[in-house]
Amino acid sequence: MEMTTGRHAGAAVHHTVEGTDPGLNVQTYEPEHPAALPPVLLIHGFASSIALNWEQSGWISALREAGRYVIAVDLPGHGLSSAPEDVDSYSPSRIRADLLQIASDAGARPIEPGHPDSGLDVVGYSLGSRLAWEFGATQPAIVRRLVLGGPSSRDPLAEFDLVAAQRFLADGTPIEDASTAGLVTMAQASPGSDMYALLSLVEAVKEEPFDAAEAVPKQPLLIVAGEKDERVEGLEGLHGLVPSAKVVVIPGRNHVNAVTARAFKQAAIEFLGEG
Amino acid sequence: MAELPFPLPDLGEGLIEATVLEWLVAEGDQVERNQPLVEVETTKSALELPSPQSGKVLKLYGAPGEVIKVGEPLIVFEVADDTAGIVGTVPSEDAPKRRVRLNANLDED
Amino acid sequence: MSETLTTSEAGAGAGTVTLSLQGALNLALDELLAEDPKALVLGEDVGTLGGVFRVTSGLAAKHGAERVFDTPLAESGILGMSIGLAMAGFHPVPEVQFDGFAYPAINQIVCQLARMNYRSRGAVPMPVTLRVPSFGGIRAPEHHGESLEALFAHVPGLKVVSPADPQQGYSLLKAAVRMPDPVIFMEPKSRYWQKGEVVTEAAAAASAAAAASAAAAAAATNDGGRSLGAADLTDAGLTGARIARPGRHLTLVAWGAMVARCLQVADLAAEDGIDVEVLDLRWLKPIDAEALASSVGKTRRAVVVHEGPRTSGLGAEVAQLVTERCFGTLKAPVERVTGFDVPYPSGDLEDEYIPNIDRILFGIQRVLEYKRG
Amino acid sequence: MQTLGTRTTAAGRAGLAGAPREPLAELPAVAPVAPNELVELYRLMTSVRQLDVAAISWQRQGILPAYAPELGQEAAQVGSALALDPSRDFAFPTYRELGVARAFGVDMVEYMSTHKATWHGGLWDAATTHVAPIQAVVAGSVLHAVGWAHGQTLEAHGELPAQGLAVAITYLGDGASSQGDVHEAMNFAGVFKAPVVFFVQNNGWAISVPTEKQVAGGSVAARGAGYGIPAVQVDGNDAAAVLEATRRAVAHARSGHGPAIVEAMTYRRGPHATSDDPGRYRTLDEEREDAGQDPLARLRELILAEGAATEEILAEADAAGAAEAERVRLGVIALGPRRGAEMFDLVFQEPTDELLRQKANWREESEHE
Repeated sequence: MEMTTGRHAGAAVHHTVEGTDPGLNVQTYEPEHPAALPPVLLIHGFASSIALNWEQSGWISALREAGRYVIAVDLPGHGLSSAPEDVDSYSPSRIRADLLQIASDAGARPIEPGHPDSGLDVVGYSLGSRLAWEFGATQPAIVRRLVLGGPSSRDPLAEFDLVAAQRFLADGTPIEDASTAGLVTMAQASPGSDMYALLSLVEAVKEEPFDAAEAVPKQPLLIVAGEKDERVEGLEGLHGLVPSAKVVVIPGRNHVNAVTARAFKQAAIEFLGEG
Repeated sequence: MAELPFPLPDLGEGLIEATVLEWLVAEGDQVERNQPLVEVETTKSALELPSPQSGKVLKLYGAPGEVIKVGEPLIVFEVADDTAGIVGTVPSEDAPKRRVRLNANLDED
Repeated sequence: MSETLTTSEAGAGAGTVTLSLQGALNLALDELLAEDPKALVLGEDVGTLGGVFRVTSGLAAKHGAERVFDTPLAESGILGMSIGLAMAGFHPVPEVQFDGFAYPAINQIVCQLARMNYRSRGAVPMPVTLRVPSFGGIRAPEHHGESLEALFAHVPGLKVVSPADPQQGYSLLKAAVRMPDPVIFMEPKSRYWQKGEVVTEAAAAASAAAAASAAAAAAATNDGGRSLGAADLTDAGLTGARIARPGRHLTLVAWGAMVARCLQVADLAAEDGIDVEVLDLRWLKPIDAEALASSVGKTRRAVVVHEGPRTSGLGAEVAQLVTERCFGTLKAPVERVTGFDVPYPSGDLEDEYIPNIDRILFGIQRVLEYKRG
Repeated sequence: MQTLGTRTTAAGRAGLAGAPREPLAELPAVAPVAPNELVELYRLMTSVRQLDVAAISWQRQGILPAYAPELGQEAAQVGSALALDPSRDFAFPTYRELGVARAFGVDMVEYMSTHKATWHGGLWDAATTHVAPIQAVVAGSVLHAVGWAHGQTLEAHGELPAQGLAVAITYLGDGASSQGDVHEAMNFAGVFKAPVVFFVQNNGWAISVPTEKQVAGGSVAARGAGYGIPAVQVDGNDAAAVLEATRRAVAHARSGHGPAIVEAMTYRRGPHATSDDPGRYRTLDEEREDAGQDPLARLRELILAEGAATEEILAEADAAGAAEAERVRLGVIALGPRRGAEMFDLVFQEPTDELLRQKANWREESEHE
């Protein structure tokens, strides 16, 4: 008699990793009617999570309905992922390495001509867009198409006033820098996020600030942003680096609420559905 | 047929209201359970609300940009009488799934 | 016809209607109220609203707000009032809205309803049918999904029945309400929306009349076949268990919502070459011991499946009845696949608690591979 | 009463079409108790007194295993029961309503059978005597009275019959009034305007617990206001007053105005039951002080003072009561056990096969019938 143990058929994959195991929460979603297209990796923004950025916003169901197999990950210190103590676990380069491992464990394969379901499509939002840009640029063999939502060519986290934030958290001293104050408010409001982990991420990002020109992705690229997104300074900068990129601006939306927009999802699904 | 109002649900974390961003259904539409109804934005995030049930949309409350408080009417459905008003959910009839196989030697019978 | 019956469709077979279990129960109540001027329906929200599961939908409008009426929100009151109405010569069909709310009425059910005939030496019969939406499967809040059959079956003076499908719901409710004794009628709420063909009593009578006139002409060519449900509608056909699916190798004993699950399991077992018989017990008190003996005597193996907790559950009673009658021929001890000895869990854990297909298959496998040692 | 907030009328409908009339602010007046009725009260009460006292001695003599005396409550029980018409009204007693059963015409041997442990509910026919069988859950039958009474409303089909509605009377004590079912019953009765009289014998004691530790607010009748049910409190040791108060309550119910409450303030002069020892919770001095005048002696004085009957007539009534008690004693002694088969036969109208199997097995193994 055949017996299987446990509720879930798939056994957990264990790896020996260098440094701290970041304990990232990965969730995969099977479509009901799979299309012959590669998996889609979703990378959420700062102080967000799979649940907030992708599930509750309707992205997962929209992608599944389009027949896409979805791989989503909570960044370190976010959502259901662990919050390692060492700053290295939060560095963009380390996260990119983890993403590659995660995508490969979840079944993504390098692009192979004649196999339309090979490769990996990547959708990032905000900070996730920066990671997606770099991931695409550094992993041309596996990343097939890229969608960047609410991106910018410079990193707002790089200008984050870490000292002011720490002082604010310690004794409530008001934060002068408006951008820093805004990010701290957002982080505090974010359910499940570990405030000190988020500050570690900021610290790590400051050590590896975003330089879009350093590595430019060669994949087909879609850039989407809300018309009122105050962070999309230099969207033109990214467009300038990839003139072939398609740009969609969602009327009336800002950085927070562009993520749910139908027009965003439709544009992305259509763009990622192209061969 | 019965009318079934669906108020803005408690979105958790002490949120008391939400702003309508965009309706994804229109009055008169037939919707299925879990179909996205509306995009709303709270002070913390933007999200899509899935339909709590299937039925015909009779009335929508709140134009884009308007604020609705938790518990205030958001949408009114017209539903068949045999699904309205219950506590709990109508179970779905999925095809039977198994992982256990039977294995027996019935020869000795 | 009441509102709910708008869900009915032209039946697939002649003389049948397609109804949900809700619709079938509604039709039965409708016909009972029409045929019996002493029949009454009472409970919380059963009147204007038509019940939270719409089983009494439209009945107040059709039969009058005197005969189908809302009561204040008090289960003990509903049962106590029904007892008094029965003493005044009525045939009340009270509803408690959900199984767990039978608990506040336990004193009236156990100490009063069940004993009044006995206490009064038969002078005051209790023709009361208590409808209880029962069992789990709809991810409802606490006390909205429980399995009280063992509790009720243990009480002297009560009869207990649970229908598995629309036809059973229609026919058994009619049989229960016509009885002169108290009946606890446990409706499997997870099956309320499932549709099936129902042979109404009127259709059965018409088909019986047609058969009788045809019989004289075609007596010689009688092939022994019978029309769907017709025999189930006779009084004799409603007092015991029924074979929901015949089989040779093993008997699955179930009632209420578990019958449908056991039928699924029987189909899956057939893929593995195991021919499973499904016995729908229907009456949980009295249990049809002869039907159990007859089925298990043939298959020589039995698994009893129920949602209620295992310890002192009705599965133990079934196992004992089988053992008393089939001990010599049994290939293995009777196996139980049941809920656990835990308070009924929340919706998220419901699927872990209610016997599922694999747990039933495991139970079958344990019986199949049992070796005497 | 202070009402906070805006008062609104509930929009929901009661379940009853053609609802009966509104309750009256006060119970209707009735004719004063006539002299011949005082004598009838006396005849019944002296019978009940002598039966009750005799039953205590029967218990001491081993004829009854136990008995629940009602000494001191004769006026409340007989006075209330006499306000009803046993041919159409229905009484729902507890286990201490000897006086009610006697007034309704229940055979007293059949009544005593419950205390002889012959049959829990008693041997009398509840359907023909209109006295429900005895049951031991206090307040258990209060809801039954409401249901039975609502049945009378339903039978009337929205029209008040010329002779008025048949009325249920349900008996409960200060102890039973703590049960949740009493609240449910009063609420249901108020909602359905059921023709039912809640007759409360507040006898001061629920076994060992005095009323002040039992009834918050001190009065069960006072609760009527909350349910919109008119209520009266009456001296429960004054038989004529009880009869008149209950007649007013019955008149209210009979004329379709719905339920009424009568709270008869009386005193349980005896123990809770023959195995009870009141000395553990009250002194003899307290008993003498609290019990007030014996209701039977009081009625006797009233009858003589009003010239309603002579000493000779009352003496005849006493003698008739003594003779009845003796007849009942002989009947109770002669009362044999029921056939064991009744255990099985009376559970259902239609016994189950399993029960018949158990009966056959019992008969075989016990060699009894």
